[in-house]
Amino acid sequence: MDVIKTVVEHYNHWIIIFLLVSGLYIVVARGNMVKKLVGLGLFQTSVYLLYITPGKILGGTPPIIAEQYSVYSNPLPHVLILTAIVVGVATLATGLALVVRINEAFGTIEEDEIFAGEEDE
Amino acid sequence: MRLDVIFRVAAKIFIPFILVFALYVQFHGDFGPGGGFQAGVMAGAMVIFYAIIFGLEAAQRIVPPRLVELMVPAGVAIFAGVGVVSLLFGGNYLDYSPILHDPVHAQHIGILLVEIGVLVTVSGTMVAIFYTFIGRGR
Amino acid sequence: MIAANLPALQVVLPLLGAVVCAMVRRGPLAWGVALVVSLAMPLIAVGLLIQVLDGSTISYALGGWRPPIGIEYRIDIVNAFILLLVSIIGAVIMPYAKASVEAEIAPDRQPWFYALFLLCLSGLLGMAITGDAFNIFVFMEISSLATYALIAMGQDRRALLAAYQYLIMGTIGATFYVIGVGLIYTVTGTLNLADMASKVGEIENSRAIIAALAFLTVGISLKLALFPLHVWLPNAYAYAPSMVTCFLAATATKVAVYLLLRYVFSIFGKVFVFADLPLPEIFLVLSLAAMFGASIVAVFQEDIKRMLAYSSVAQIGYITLGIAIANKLGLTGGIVHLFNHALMKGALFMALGAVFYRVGSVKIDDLAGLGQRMPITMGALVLAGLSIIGVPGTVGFISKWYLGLGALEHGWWWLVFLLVLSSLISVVYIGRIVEAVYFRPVSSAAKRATEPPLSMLLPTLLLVASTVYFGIDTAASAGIAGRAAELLLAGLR
Amino acid sequence: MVLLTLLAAITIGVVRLRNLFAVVVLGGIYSFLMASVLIVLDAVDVAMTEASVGAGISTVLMLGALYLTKTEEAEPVHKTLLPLFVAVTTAAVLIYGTATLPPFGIAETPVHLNVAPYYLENSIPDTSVPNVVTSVLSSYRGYDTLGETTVIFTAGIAVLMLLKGRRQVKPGPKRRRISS
Repeated sequence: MDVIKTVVEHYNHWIIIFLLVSGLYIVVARGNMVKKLVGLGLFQTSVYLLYITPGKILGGTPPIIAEQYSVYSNPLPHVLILTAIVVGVATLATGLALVVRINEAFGTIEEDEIFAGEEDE
Repeated sequence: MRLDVIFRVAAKIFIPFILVFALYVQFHGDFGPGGGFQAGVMAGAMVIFYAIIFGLEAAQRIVPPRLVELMVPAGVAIFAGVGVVSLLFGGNYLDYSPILHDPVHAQHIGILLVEIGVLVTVSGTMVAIFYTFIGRGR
Repeated sequence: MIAANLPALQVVLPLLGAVVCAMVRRGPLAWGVALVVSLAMPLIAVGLLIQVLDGSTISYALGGWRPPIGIEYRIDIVNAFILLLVSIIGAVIMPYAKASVEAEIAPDRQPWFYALFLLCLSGLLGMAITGDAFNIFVFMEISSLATYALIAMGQDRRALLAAYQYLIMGTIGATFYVIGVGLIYTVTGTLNLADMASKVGEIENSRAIIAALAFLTVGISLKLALFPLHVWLPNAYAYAPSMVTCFLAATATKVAVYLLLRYVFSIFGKVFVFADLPLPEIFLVLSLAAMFGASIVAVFQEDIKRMLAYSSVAQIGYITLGIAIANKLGLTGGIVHLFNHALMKGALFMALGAVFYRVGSVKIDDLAGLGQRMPITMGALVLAGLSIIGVPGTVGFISKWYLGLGALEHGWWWLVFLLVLSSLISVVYIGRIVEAVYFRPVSSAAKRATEPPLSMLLPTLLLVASTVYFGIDTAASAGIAGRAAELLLAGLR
Repeated sequence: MVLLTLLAAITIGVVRLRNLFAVVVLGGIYSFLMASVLIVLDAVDVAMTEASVGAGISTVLMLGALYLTKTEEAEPVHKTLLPLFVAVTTAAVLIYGTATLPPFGIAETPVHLNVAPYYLENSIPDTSVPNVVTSVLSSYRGYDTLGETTVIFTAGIAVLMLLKGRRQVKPGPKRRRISS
């Protein structure tokens, strides 16, 4: 029974790891540049959960101070992840701008086609 | 075309509300969830929404690209400028306390000021990026 | 007031400079702003270095909140040295940049280009100066995003691909870094590096710490282009605009190395790195692989920028070798090589930038006979090249000397032998350049080439002169590096 | 828990689908789900941001980019060995590292004991701001937020520098249509 207990207690970690690894897999395995950026997004969002879940206290409330509550979840991870989300969207915007330029310059956004084209140049 | 009319009317009704909500999120961020970043995204989304429905030219008449491009650095200038002001008042960088006599009040003012900086940069950047992407396609 | 706030100004000044650059619409004006800011940087860095030379630490609380509540700038001799290095390179490159940028970047893009350059500088300085793990990430992203865009401004369309590739790998690296920090934060509850260092030792939950160490090491290694993770570097260096290549080659990887040093020595210390894990052995193997693998690839390159980029990967191997040796002499060698390699690679890429400015190409065949057309630039190129080989009297020799001494202290005589052997490979590729430049007839591309304008020539010569100067008078560079090494090793408990 | 499982289901969809348009839409749904999860986890500010950024701005940007490029992904022809190796190693290290972490929702973990109580106790006395996320964001760690704003600024300038103006033919090697 201990095994089941451990598995359930760490359910959040299992999902995080799954999301993170699939994101990473898309980034490394796929040749389409837009898809890679989507994967990168998945990869980054799963990290948000990695930060936020340990900050949650069961029975706690959002960290906005009010008289009727006494247990609050930890605000620091929230702040960090706000920053991380912003960094994520900034990276996405820059990446997409590059993809658009690549599409104009090479006529494709598939890495394989570009490398195939480069080789016989 | 009729669908278009519905969109236009709906947009005319909704856009003021989006703006009000964005301002609420901005200035109520110290009490409820929200703050400069979220409000900036909403304000930016409002312009994008307008551009999608009424066309890029119409949007650019109201919010010209030059203004947007100026807003991108201006917000950082406000934020970093607040830090420089605290240096001038003899505090450490970004220490709001010495700006006013009452440090707690000064903190509150400082937070509001830097949130405005965030709002300006974020909304400006969102719209600027949108304009450049769309402008590229034609 | 200014003296007390130097740490903040070091980072905020370039940031404000970038804001001004983005607001002015004229390239030359933006260049002027960037020039003033980058010339001020070394002054601030010297001011900081003087304060910490006696081994003390400056702690500057941003926002006035005492650490670990707020974010802290924490400067000791190690990062003061890095700050000085980065800001000197920035200051030397800026006068050089004007001619080069005018030739390579469209006029309407120039203000933005300088703004991004200053942001990159600010990000690198911010990474080096801060004492807060998450703040490092934020500034890492500022510098990286700026770098991606700067690389993409290269004239060849493959610059875009290089930038995209770097964006993907750099973001994976940064995210790995964040995962590592997150794991440490979960078990220690703090983000302040000094606080972390004191708590890490008491944690029983060492598995999370070991995983964190793994993520941090891989993440930072992606940024510093440690051997198997270096694939983004050659393309990025080869296709970026000349001044961007100079700046990146001399600074970006160096700051990443600093982060690695900080985490490996000051945070994780002996308990994890040197007792529980085979990390030094891994570094040893990878460093050697870099020194030989990348050097051999460099020999077969036709594009000299690419050749030198592979050489950079190899030289990073020497720096990480210092970490693997991990005694005072070896680490001194690693740190001093960080400094020396920045000088010589900066000089080499600047000379190449001048060639590109006049010839429009850096293919080895197009350089044929340039020794007659651009004698001063080529002389600079060759002198800096001698440094890469490690000829006595140049800085390259000093680093290898210390690394060798460090290896001998362990009794690793075979490592000394390998050091000499890898230097011989660099003789081959530098030799190829020398052969083309001096012993071949003038190529058609080089026929009408002349010396570059003084604004490009003088900074190049300054850096070349420094590679010779610090090769003879080692008191300043190796002295400071030695003390930095002592300080880092003191972190090992 | 149900939400987390849904997230996983969407991820599988993203990995398998080849129509980029559908992938982008799924990405939007993913972000909304993520926002719901974040609300459950008490991170209301983060949830709001994730909903507006992930489902809003990112989707608009993605669609904008697809409009400028194309919407079908080619058949993958990669070797799958390296990606699998990377993914499996990462997963293994993470499982190794997280398995001994404290279970979900407990209050007596280091995360809640170090600096967090200070923020919760002193936000109102120090800054008179009841939303602790705001006070940490703008004051205690205001410098991070300056950095964050600078990141946005950097991205804005980067996009402007890369894309501003109509498309133009790049100088350099001869442009050649690469057949697919």
